[in-house]
Amino acid sequence: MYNDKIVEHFNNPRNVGELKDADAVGDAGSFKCGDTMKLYLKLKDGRIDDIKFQTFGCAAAIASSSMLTELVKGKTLDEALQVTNQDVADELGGLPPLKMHCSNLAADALHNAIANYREGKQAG
Amino acid sequence: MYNDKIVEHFNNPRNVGELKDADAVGDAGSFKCGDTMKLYLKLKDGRIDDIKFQTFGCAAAIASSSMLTELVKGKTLDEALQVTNQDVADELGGLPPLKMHCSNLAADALHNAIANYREGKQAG
Amino acid sequence: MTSRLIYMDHGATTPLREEALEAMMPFLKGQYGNPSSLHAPGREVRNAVEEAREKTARALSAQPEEIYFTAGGTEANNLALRGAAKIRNGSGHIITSSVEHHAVLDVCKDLEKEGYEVTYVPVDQYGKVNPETLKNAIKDDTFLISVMAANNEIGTMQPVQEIGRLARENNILFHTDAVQVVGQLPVDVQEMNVDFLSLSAHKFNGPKGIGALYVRRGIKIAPLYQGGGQERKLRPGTENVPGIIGLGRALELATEEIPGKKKHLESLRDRLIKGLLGIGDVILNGHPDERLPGNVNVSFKYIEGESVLLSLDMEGIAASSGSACSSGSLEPSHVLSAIGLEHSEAHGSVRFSLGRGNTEADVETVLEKAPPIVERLRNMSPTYHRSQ
Amino acid sequence: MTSRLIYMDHGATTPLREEALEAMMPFLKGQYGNPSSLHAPGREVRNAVEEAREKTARALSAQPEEIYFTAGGTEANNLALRGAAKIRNGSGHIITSSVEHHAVLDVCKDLEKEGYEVTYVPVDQYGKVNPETLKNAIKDDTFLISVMAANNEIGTMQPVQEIGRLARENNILFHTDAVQVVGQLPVDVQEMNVDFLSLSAHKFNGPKGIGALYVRRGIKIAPLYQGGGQERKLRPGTENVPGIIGLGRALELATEEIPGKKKHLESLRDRLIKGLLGIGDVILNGHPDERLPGNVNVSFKYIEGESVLLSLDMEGIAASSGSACSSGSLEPSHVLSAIGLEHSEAHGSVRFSLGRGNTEADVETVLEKAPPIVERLRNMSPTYHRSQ
Ligand SMILES: Cc1ncc(COP(=O)(O)O)c(C=O)c1O
Ligand SMILES: Cc1ncc(COP(=O)(O)O)c(C=O)c1O
Repeated sequence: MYNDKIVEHFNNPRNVGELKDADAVGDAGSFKCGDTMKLYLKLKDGRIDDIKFQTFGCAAAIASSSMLTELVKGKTLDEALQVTNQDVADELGGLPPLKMHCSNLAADALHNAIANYREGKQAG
Repeated sequence: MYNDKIVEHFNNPRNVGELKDADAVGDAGSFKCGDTMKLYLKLKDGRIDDIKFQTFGCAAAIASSSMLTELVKGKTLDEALQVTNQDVADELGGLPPLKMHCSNLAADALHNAIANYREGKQAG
Repeated sequence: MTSRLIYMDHGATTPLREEALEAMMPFLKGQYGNPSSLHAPGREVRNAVEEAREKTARALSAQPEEIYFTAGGTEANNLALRGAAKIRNGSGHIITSSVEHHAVLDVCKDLEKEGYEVTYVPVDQYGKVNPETLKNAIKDDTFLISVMAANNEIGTMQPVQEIGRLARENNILFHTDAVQVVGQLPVDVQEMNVDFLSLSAHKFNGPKGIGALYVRRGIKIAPLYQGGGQERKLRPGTENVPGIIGLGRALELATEEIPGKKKHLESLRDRLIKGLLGIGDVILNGHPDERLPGNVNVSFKYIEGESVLLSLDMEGIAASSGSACSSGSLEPSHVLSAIGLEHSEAHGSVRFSLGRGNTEADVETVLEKAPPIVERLRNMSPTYHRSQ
Repeated sequence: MTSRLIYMDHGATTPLREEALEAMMPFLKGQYGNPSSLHAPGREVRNAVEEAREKTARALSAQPEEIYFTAGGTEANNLALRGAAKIRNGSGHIITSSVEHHAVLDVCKDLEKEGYEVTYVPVDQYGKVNPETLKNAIKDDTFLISVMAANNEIGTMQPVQEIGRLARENNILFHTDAVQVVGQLPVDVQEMNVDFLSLSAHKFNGPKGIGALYVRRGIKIAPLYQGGGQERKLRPGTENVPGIIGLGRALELATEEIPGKKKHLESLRDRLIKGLLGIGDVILNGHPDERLPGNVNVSFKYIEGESVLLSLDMEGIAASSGSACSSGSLEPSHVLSAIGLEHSEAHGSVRFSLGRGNTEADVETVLEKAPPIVERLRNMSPTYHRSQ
């Protein structure tokens, strides 16, 4: 059902955890399917210098979270905002159709974090 | 489906054929299931001295015809009239439920032959 | 069954072929997972099921997602007819033929009780539907035509392609019961213009208890029943995995073998027909040429089919009959009535259905054993004597 | 499936046992006749089918003529419910529970659309129906009650006997979906006061694709579909002979083995429950005692079931989950919702269903592998951290 890349990201997710001194924090949750994700960004020179996530969700959600963090690390916020759910899924080599919604979480959390940051909200 | 006795009577039916000089002839037919039977009686001293049948029908019909001729041979007409369809079936060791109607043919043909005889009809 | 058995009842069912059983065995042993399960034992079974679906689709020139596995031909027919009817909510008109299998005919009768209107178009003396007659039966609210690809009793092939074209031109769904044809003759759902097609594995040396319905992509029908959502909700229930695997393998092989098998069976069939007609007072039922490669159906005049069957059986020959007495009903087969046989002729019908494994020697044995049986029974028959 | 597989998904399906396969083999090979055929190859198969029917009846304290073979539990449930409803012609009231399998629940929903009225009685926190509640739901036109014998997800047993008595007192038909119970615990249709009972062979080490419906003698229901008249017209279609034979043999053996198996599984179950609860922040779903001998269902708080499953799978442990993500739907299982679990708890549910072949060593392995998996996933979870 899941390809090797997804399984690998599920087993060894990149950038798991919290950033105590995050510059931006974003949340996303699918009330219906129950998955939730929290994303922490540390910025430097306008770029994402460090990023961490926490996810409650299925393997697809966890792997998508992991992949997103890899995709946006080092990008500017504007560049990061270009990354779509589809990009995440594509980079993972495709998700099962029924699991596509699980990949939405990651980009949603990123957008939320950036919006929070731009609205001047601080982490915490 | 059929027991050995029925199969034996089907394979070696007793008293098959015609009696050219019959004293009584009877017919029976199930219009619906299509079986037909013809029964020939030769009487002597008020008893059935010889009996023959012809049957178009399934194995149950043929075996029932054969068994009936055995059951009534040597009997007076009144005695013969006592023989029922159930008797024929019982003597054959039982017929499959769906085949019970096939045994009716035999006793019906006998009744018809005796009635014809008593009404003074001659064979032919 | 002893080795001397001559099995000529392939229209009723066929032996499971070894290659199909071999394909099934792993799924009767170690690979027992539920294909709906997430874990490895489930996933590997899911892959095998989907492979079987692909094989099935390929044999019909269909797409895998157009194949729904059922418990057999009966369920496939019911699913197509009832499924297409149910979404119409109790009204509309259906056209079928008077020689369909009970798994279509009796469904139509039941649908009539539920409020649908059904026209049963007659057939000619060979059992063939005339497309013109069918065309004239079309009404404004006709939503479904169901005509079998070939008849199970008398083997007559129907002009399915033409009927399909008619249906399409009139925007009517078209179902064909191809249970007797799949695996025997080439089947192409595109060429046939069908929207639904039923098949049953045990008719082409696959396992019993498994069949499939082809449903053209985009056509919506209601399921017969509800459950865990398997087969994209159209046919729920834990999959009969070994059955599905066996069906796929048997169909793959049968399809490959069609050209050779067809020729072989037709030659046996024609020899058998010729020999049986030679007995005298024997009628061939069904079409002289446009019939299933393995189907021989004759009426032995003046005698009754079941008694012929039983006598053949004692000689180790397995055949079947449309006689009322062999089916346990009082009426002879509706098919034999529909082609206009008299009651007594219908009662004398015997079907020899040839299949994989039958040989010329089998046919010769039948032709040797049948005449004395017929003679013996005729000598017992009141009608035979009367007519001499 | 490698040899190291620890299969704890017997609630989904079970391996076919060797003795059942052995019994089936002749019918997958030489004995291929159609049981409806008159000839010897057909008759010998008919005898075997009827013997299997007798075995099935005996296991339920029923009569052979009360057993109808179907393609599985799903079809059996549908046949009972739809069959009882159909003869009522679209009106009347049905009572069922909120924790039924989809093969009952979704049938009821569909019957609602067809005009029947349905009451779904709630369950308590353990998943149990209260007979009093059910009694209060009875109306003048209630004609059918359907309550499962035990739940497939959380294992909770229902007070079937009491419900049966209630139904009988009120002249209401009573169906029980006993798919999870037959072969696991003693079943006696007389004691249970049931009119219909569904079973499925692949849940008790029989073959997939075959099940049966018990219908109390004298009770009339309509068939789901029409065809050649098999199973006394209630379930037409050429019989799945190997399946039927395998069902009969597997059920005969399972029934004999119940006492020993029950004790064994209960002890494994209780050990597994205790060990899992020891991980901390783990909830037992279902009833503490009145549950299926092999059923363990827990929710691991703060994490999601599918990710647990997949991690277990990589360790060679096969289990299942009521999580939405594992079923491909968006909603978690209706059963977990019905017993009042919060969304997040329902999402964290995992079912280990023990069966024949599971050992103490299996349980110990699970108890060794599960805690680090749970810990790893919790360490990734935003909710876990928040709640510390
Ligand atoms: C033409 C036709 N349709 C349908 C069926 C029913 O198939 P099954 O018995 O496999 O359900 C058969 C065979 O019995 C058949 O010959
Ligand atoms: C309680 C219950 N009822 C019905 C079914 C359906 O049985 P089957 O999948 O064999 O049709 C199942 C199993 O899936 C079940 O657990």
